[in-house]
Formats: sequence, C-alpha cells, structure tokens
Amino acid sequence: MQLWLIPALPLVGFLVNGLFGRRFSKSLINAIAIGSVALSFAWALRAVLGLDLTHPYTERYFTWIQSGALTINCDFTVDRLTAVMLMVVTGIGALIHIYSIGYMAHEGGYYRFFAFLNLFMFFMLTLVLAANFLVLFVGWEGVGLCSYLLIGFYFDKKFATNAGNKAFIVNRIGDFGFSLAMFYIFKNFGSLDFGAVFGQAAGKPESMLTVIGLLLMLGACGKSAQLPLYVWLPDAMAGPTPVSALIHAATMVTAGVYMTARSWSIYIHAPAAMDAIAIIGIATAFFAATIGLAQNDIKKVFAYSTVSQLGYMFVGVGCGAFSAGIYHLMTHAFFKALLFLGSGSVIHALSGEQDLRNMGGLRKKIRWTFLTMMCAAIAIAGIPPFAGFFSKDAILLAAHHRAPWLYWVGTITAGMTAFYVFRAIFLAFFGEYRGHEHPHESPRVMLVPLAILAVLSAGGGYLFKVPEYLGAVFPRMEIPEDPALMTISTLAGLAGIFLAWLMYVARPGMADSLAGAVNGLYTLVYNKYFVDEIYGAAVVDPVVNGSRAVLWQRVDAGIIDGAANGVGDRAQEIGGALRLLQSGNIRSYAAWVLFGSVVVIVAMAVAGGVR
Amino acid sequence: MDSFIVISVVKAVVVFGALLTALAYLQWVERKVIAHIQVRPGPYRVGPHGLLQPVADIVKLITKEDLSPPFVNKTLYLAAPFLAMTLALMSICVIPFGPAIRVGGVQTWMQLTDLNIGVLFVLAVSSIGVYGIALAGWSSNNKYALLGSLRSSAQMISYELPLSLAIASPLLLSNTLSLRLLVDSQAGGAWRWNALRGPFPQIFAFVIFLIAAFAECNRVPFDLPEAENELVAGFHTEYSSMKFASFFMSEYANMITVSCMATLLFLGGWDAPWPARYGSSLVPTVLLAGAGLMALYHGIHPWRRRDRYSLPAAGAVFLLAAAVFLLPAVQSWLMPLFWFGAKVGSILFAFMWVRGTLPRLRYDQLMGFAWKYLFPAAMLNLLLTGFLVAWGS
Amino acid sequence: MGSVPISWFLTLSAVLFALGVAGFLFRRSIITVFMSIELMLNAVNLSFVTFSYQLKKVDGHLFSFFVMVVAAAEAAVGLAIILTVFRNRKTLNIDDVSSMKD
Amino acid sequence: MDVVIFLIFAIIAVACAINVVVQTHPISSAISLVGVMGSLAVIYLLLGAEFIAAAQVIVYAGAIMVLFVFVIMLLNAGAEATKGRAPMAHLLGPPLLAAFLGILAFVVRRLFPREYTAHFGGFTHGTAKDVGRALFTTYLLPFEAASVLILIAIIGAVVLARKEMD
Repeated sequence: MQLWLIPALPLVGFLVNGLFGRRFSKSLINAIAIGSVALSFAWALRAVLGLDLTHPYTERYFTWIQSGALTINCDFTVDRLTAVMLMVVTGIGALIHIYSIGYMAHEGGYYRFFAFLNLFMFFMLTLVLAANFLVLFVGWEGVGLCSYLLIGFYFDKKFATNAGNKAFIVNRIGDFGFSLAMFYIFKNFGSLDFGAVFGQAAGKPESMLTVIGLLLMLGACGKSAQLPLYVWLPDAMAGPTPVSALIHAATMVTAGVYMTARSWSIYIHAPAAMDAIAIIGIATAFFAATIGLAQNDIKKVFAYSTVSQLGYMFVGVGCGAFSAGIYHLMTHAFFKALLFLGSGSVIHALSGEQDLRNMGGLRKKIRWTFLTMMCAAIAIAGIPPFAGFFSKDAILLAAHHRAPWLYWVGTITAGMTAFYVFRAIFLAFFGEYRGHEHPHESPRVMLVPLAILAVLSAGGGYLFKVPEYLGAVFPRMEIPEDPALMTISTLAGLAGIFLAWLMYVARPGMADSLAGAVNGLYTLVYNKYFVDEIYGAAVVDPVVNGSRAVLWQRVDAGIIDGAANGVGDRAQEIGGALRLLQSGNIRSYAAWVLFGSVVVIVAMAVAGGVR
Repeated sequence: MDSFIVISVVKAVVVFGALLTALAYLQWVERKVIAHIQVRPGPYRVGPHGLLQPVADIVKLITKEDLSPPFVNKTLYLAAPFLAMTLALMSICVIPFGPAIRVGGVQTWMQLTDLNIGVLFVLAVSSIGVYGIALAGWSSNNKYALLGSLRSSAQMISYELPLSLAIASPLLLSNTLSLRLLVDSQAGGAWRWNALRGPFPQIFAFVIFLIAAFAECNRVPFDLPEAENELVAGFHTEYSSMKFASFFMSEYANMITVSCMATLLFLGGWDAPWPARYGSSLVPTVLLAGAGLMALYHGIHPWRRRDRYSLPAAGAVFLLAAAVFLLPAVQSWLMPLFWFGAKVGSILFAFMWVRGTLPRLRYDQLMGFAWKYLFPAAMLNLLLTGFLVAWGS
Repeated sequence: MGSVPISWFLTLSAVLFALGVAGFLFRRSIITVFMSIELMLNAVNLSFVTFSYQLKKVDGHLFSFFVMVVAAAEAAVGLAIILTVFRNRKTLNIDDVSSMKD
Repeated sequence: MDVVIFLIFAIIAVACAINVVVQTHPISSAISLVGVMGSLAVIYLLLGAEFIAAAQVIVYAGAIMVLFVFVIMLLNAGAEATKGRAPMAHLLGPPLLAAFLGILAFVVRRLFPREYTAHFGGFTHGTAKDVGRALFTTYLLPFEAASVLILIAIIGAVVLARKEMD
C-alpha cells in the first residue's frame, strides 16, 4: 500500500518549498504545499478505504537502529484508530492549508510558512503512522519542533519568540517523562514495537505498568497542555491563526490523547494511572474553563477552551472510554479548528484586532464568518444535534459510570464552556461596533474551508460514528444510555448560553457590575490564577539565579575556566622550558629523533620483543 | 657449466667484436650518406671509396696527445667517458639477434643473455646513460660544457617519458617483457608486427619512439647538447683523443641499441616480412646477385682504369655471397641475421637521412615539443591501446 | 653455491640506514642531507625486499615500490624547495636556514 | 657464489655509502649514492626481486638521482663549509649512532638466526607480472593514492620552482 507516501508527500513539499521557495511565485508555492497535502489526504483515504482495518496492517521498511538487544525498525502501521487520526490530520490539514492562502496572503515569509506547515504534516503523520514508540517519538519531537518554529513565526517580535521558547521548554518536561517511559518499557518488555509491548502488557505486574502509565501521562500532559504543563498553550497563540487552528487545536495537542489511547492495553491494567489521567483531565477542564470566562483576547478565549476540551478528552480516556476520547478528539478538531479559523477571519476582517472589547456588531458585516462560527459555538456548547453533543455526552456518560462527581464537575464545566464561547460570540458579533477599523468579509478561499468545517461541526456527530467504528480496537464498555444525564448536560449548555445572552446582549452593564461584586475572584481569574507568576517565582527565578550565582560564578569561572587557564599556564611554562630545545637547527632535531628511536628500540627489546 | 661459460665468452667476443667494427664503419657510412645527400663524394682517399677511413681515424685518435686540462675535477673527468661507453655497450647484452642455432652440436641463442625483464633492463641502462654526459660536462669546469650537459640532462629526462610510454604500448600487445618472447609474439609476417597488427596498430607509438630515440641519442634535430655554433662542442669540449672517441662511439652505440629496440619492439625482430614459402628467403640472394651483376656490368664498361679489376672482383664477392645465402645449412641462421640487420640498418639510415635533412630545434621548442605534444600523444596512444587490449581479451 | 644468511641482508640494511642517519646528522649541505634521506629509504627498501623473500610473499616488493613512488614525489617537491631556498637565500647550508626559530 | 656476489656488492654499497657521508662535494656524494643504488639493485636480483631491481635503477638511479645531479649542477653547488653550528648533533650523534647500530644488529641477530638463508632463485614471485597483479588488486587503492600524490608533487614542484611572474 506504500504507506510511506502519506508522510513523504508533505516532506517533499517541505523540501521543495523550503529549499527553493524563495524564488517561487506564490501560486507555485500554493500548488506545491496544498498539492502535497491533498495528495497525502487522497492516499490516506485510499489506504483507509482500501485496507481491511479490523486488524492492524503493518509495513516494514528498514532497520533503523541495531544495537545489541535493541532493534528499531522503521515500520508504519494502520488500524482503525490510526485511520481516524489520519483522516483528521490530513483532512483538516488540507482545509487549513487552503485557508492559509487567504490568511497569509499579505504576510512576509510566505514560503517559509508553508514549508513549515508541510514539515509539520510530515511529522504529525509519522507520529500517527508509527508502529513503535521510538518512531512515534520522532514524530512527537518533530511536531514540537514545527510548533516552536511556527509559534515563533514572527521572529522579529519578542513575545512570539518567547512564546516559542516557552512551548519548547515546557514540552521538554513532558518529553523527559516520555523518554523515561520508553527506557522503562524497553527494559521490561525488550522491545518498543507496539505489537510486542501491548501483547505482553497483560502479564506484567501492575506496579510496573502504573509507573509506565504515569510517565507516559507526563509526556501526554506536556504535549496536550494538561495541568500543570498547560501554560505554554495560551502563549502559543502568538503564532499565525491557521497555526493555532491546525497545531494548537486540531492535531498536535491531541497527540497526547492519541498516544494514551494507543497505549490503552497498558492503562487498562493500571487503574491508578487511569484515575490520575481522569483527575488531571477534569481538573484541567474545570480550571481552564474558569480562566476562559474572563479573557478579552478572542484567541486566548479559544486557547483556554482548547485546554479545557483536551481535559475532557483526558477524562474520556481516563475513564476507559477510549473511543469516546477519540470521538471528542475528532469533533473537537472540527469545531475548534472552525472557531480558530473563524476568529482568524474576524481578526483578518479587523486588520489584526484581537481584543473582544474593540469588536461588536460584526454579525451583519461579516455574515458568513458569523454563521459558520455560530455552528461551531453551538457544537462546543453541546447542543444536539451538533457534533459536540454526541462526543461530550459519551465522555460524560463514561465519567458518570466511573464516578458521579466527575460527571457533575464535567457538566458544570460544560455550562461554563457554553457561557464563555457565547460570550465571545456575543461580544464580537452582537451589539454596537466598538472598533475603529473598517471590517471587511474575508476572501472566498478562507470562507470555503469555514463552510466545510461548519457542515462537519453540525453534522459530524451523525456522519462519523466513531465509537462504533473503533469498537474493534478498544475493549467494549457496556454503558447504559441515560436520557436524564443527557438532558442535564444539555440544559447546562443551554443555561450557559442564556446567561451569556443575558449578560452581554440583553443587559450589557451586568457583566461589569458582577465583576465588581466578586472583585477578588475576578482579578484572580482575569490574571489566570497568577500561574505564570507562580511558576516564575517557584521555578524560573531559582534556576536562573542559582545558575548565575553557582554555575556561572563558581563552577564556570572558578573550576572550568580555572582548569582551562591552568592548563594553558602550565603548557606555557613547560613550553618555555622545552623552547630551549628548539634551536632551529634541523640537525639537532635529527639528533633528538635518533635519541628517541634508540630509546624506543631499547624499550621494545627490553620489554620482551627479543629474548 | 663449463660449456656455458665457454659459449658465453665466445658469444661475447663475437658480438662485441662485430659491434665495435660496426661502430667504426657506421661512422664511415654516415659520412658517405650525408655526403651523397649533399651531392659530394665523402671520404674517398683512404682505400677504395674511403673504406679504410675508420682505421685511419682510429689510428689518429689513439696517437693524439691525451690532453687533461688543469682545472677539471680529475676523478669524474676521467670516469665520465668510461661510464658513457660502458653504459652504451651494456644494453647489447640482452638484445637478441636471431633465433636459437646449432653450432657444432651446441644449441644456443643468438643473444648474450635473456632476461625476464629485458625491456626494463634496456630502459634502466639507458636511463643511467645520462650520467656520462652530465658528469663530463660538469667535471670539465667549463661553462659551455656545463650548459651542454645541463641541456642534455633535461632533454634526456624529458624524452625518456614519451619513450617509455611508447615502449609500453607494444608491450601490452605482446604481453611480455622478455625481448626474445617479444619477437616470438610477432612471428608470422609483417601484419603480425606490433607496428601494424590489430587491434590497434602501434604505428604512432613507433613514430613517437623514433622521435624520442633521436632525442635520447642527442641526434639532429635534437643535438642541442653539442650545438657547436652555440656551445663550441657541448659537453665534450674539453675532451680529446680516445676520451673524445669514447663519447663518439657511445653515441653510435646508443643509436644501434635504439634501432635494435625499435626493430624488436615494433618490427618483429629477425622475422621475415612474409613467410619463406612465399619466397622471402630469396630476397638477399636476389639483392646481392643484382648488386654483383651491376658491378660486373660496370667492370665491363669502366669509367676509370682501375675499375676494370676492382669492380668485377667486388661483383664476384657479391655473387658468392648471394650463393651462400642459398645454402640450406647456413640459411637457418643467416636469414634471421639478414632481416634483423636490414631492419636495424633501415632505421640507422633514417637517423642519417634526418641528420642530412633537418635543421636543429631551438631549446625551448625542444622541451615544449616533448612535454606538450609527444608526451600527451604517447599517453593517449597508451590509453587507447590499453582500452582496446582490455576490450579484446 | 652457499646461501646468504638473511641476517646479513638486514645488517647491511641497518648499516646503510645508520650511514644515512650519519649523513643527515653531520652534513651541512641541504642537498647532501636530502641524499642521506634517500639513502635511508634505500636501506629500508632492502629490508622490505628481504622480508618479502623470508615470508615468500610479494607484498614487501609493493611496499618498496611505494617507497620509491613517495621518494620520487619527495624529490620533485624537495628539490623545488631547495631551488627556491637557494634563490632567496643564496645559500645551501642547512644551518643558515633556521628562520623558523628567529 | 651467492655469498661472493652478495659480499662484493655489499662491500661496494657500504663503501659508496661511506663515500656519500664523507665526501664534501655534493656531486661526489650523489655519484656514490648512485653506486649504492646500483649495488642494491644487484642484491635485489639476488633476492628474486626482478621488477624492484629494475625499478630501483630506472626510478632511483635514472630519475631521482639524475634530478639531484641536475639541481646540483644548476645551482653550481660547491663544497660545503666545514664549520657548522649544530653542537647537539656532533655531541649526541656518534654515541647514539653507535648504540643504534649495535642494537639493530643485536635485534637482527636474535630474530634471524643463521638457519634463515637466502639464495638466488629461492623466490621467483618478484616478476613484473606478480608485482603488477598485486599492485592492481590488493594494493589498488594505495596505487591510486600514490598516483594522486605524484600529481600533487608535480603541481607543487611546478608552483615552487616557477619564476615569479611580476
């Protein structure tokens, strides 16, 4: 089936655009970048439709690393989980590539942007197709690299490069956990192949599996922006909006969820690790949702919303409802990509304005953007029959099955989600226009992807019955349908929408007075619980100051420099003594050489060469 | 063992006797040839047609005063002509003149000794040959001599490269370094000679070899080391009597060696140009008989009085020789000798012919020609030959 | 027809090598020093050929062949350097060419 | 007879080598060195190294030493000065040299007892064919490297010896 073509096509696009793009016209760059991704999508579609995926289908290419007991093959594998991810990544990726034509039309570094996007596609598809942990890790690190490159796309702006650095460094912590997990897996399983590892998982002691599970979870927390490593994701909005949509909403950040779901056979035997995932997930969901309530930057709102929704996915996989987690992953990819792209369209319309307070009344001016974003907002609020309802409901059902309090917190979070998303919608599209720019509708090349995603957000829940499709992959969980729970969560969503309407459309002053009433709480939430400041004080400052005081002034200046200088000084002294030998006279040199060779021959003779 | 030594000694005496006589008479032949090219009679006084001129020359050179200038480096001054002569004669040791013969029940080769690496031996000896000239010029402590020997050293080093490369290509065809086997590999007629045979006739190598050989022997048009109008007499300005004669003889010995090498490498050695059954064995008889008959005719109609007796006598000798070539007993070894001599003689004649015809080159032209034309041409020829030989095998 | 002990060849090689070293040490003309190096190389070649005989393998011949090649290259470059030195310094005394120190 | 031949040429070689060292005039040294090389060529023949013997004469005596003689003549190098300023060499040299030679002779004696002998015809694989075969199979890479080395040497020599064109 030549699975390697799927990631290789974007790689070719990256190489061509990256190496020669500077001299290409924009249309040629578009053709290469989008063509490669579209072909990749087509090939992936062919693979998914053409293969019988009830069993994993693996292709072996070559032995990558051969070292002692360690054998790493470069293998790609496809099963139904991979198929879902492939479709999401290539499909949404292709749409966002198209959207980017319009969004990036007036930006510098056009070829660079598309080259990086293609490179990202390559790594993401490698990650998804990988048949062992190390190849997955290659993709994992590669998407991290692309994320870094694209967050810092406006590298002449300080905050963008800082955000890129932050994302990179925070992710290192997670990767550290992932690496340890791989070492531990190899030590205990003797292999890193998925098939071999997951096949043996059932027979291994629970404590060991728990350790592996927790370490993998640490990696997933870093990549998927869970507590306490979520801090990089909101900052990552410094990148161009299509990047936010593709990498920081739809695909890369879900890699942690994918990896956790992929490792289900480890987790299923490590209940403690699963509990940890569920708890972290629900905590993140709730925590991020509260922050989202008070943000004024439209992209920040959706960023915290992303963190929150990723928390939902974690709850899903943590409760054993892996298929529900993946289901939500897919629907989230639809509506969150749409929200970001829509907000990008809004920002585009306002020539770069991102603050909600400077918007308003855009409903009539950019009608199509408004309509599509409404679809997404309803979907994320969990109102039936939009896509978000089905997946969120599946997760909440599983959560209730696991522990009722998870369900209740999740439901409250769902209400908050509906509230802040509609708050953003109402602030942006309703009321009077408060800005100064002259808004204009986005070009068709941006609107078509929006429309497609709107259709998917609205009907995706019906169109793609992911849990049933994935039934062959994951262990079946018998959870009875409960109309009451479904109703309650839907009502929570509706309540959130109503509250938002009340506060921002019906009585615009109410929000401010409410904020004044709970001033302390509002300040806390508005400043994101001062998490960045706490991290700064607790981690960053000690490291920086400690490095400066101890590592630099003591270790570096004292020991390392001292050693180097000392060596130099001694060498100079010895050289000064030896300089006397250097008479510049070749014949005396020859005499010394002769002396040396006599010594060597005598030494060899004495040492036993001759008896 | 004893017979081996005796045979070797006999062969050495015969070969060197013949060689030294040939050297002496080669000088006479050259003077005659050049004289006829220049439409004058040449040596004529001593003996009939000056035939005894070489004897007179030898007597003159031996009896001349042996000058030894006071400013020379004695040892090397004396060693140089000796060295030149020795090295010039040494190559003859490995040159085969003909096939195996039986004399008085003893089977032997018409060759002093056969080496597996005969060609390399000749090359080696000729490559040291330059010392004689270089040392002679240097030890004379005379700037003309020094200039002459410097020119000579540079020239001989330069022309040795195309010479070696030109030698290499026929070796590729014959696949041996032994001079005797080299001839064997070319047996069977002119179209089997290395100069003519496929896959790639070595005619170019032959021409390159001859040109380089002219330079190696310091012959016109490459006789810069002894260009008398620039350098008095070049490297042997300070030499006289027999020491001078040694240089002279070594030059002629080198010519003979080189001609022998050309014959062996390119012209099939002692092989007849076509097989005996088509009458190649009659060629010497016909030639000698023709010469004898012509002499008889001129004896009957003499221009001068004394020709009435001398020419018929010469004609009788020629006819006798023609008859001898018809004797089957001697034909087996005389025919190879005849063909070998004929080929060597033709090349020697070419040496003289060129000397009588061409002017001398300028020094920079000489070096430029070697490095810019001869060397690349020889290289190209060798490459092509190697390629075609590899292709064919 | 007595056979020659292998050690004689090697001793000859050693003697020639030592003479080369002596020439290198005690002679002052650059050219003679250079020639002493050639002498040492020749001595080494003799050892190679002798070992080749002793081991009944042709490899020693190859080594001495390569030594010759290197010696030829060395002679070409070395003599060119000597020419240059002489052109610039008007001397061939090796002790006068010690500007690397000063 | 092998012994006689060996002794004759060994003595010539050593005598010429001594002459190389003691002669004050470079050209005398050079001629003596040619003598050494010629005698060594004969000894090579004794050891069955036909090709190397021929190459020794052609390359060493016929090319390298001619080059030396040529340069000596070109520079008109006279006899060298008798006074030098390498006290270290004169101080260290003789005893070290004696020690060096002694040790080498000792080692040779120990490692090669008298039973190891050589005679003419004892080794017949030194022909041009054998050497060539080894050269173009086992030693092909060194051969190519050597050819590159020669090319570099040619260019280097030309660059060094060229007259300044300014």
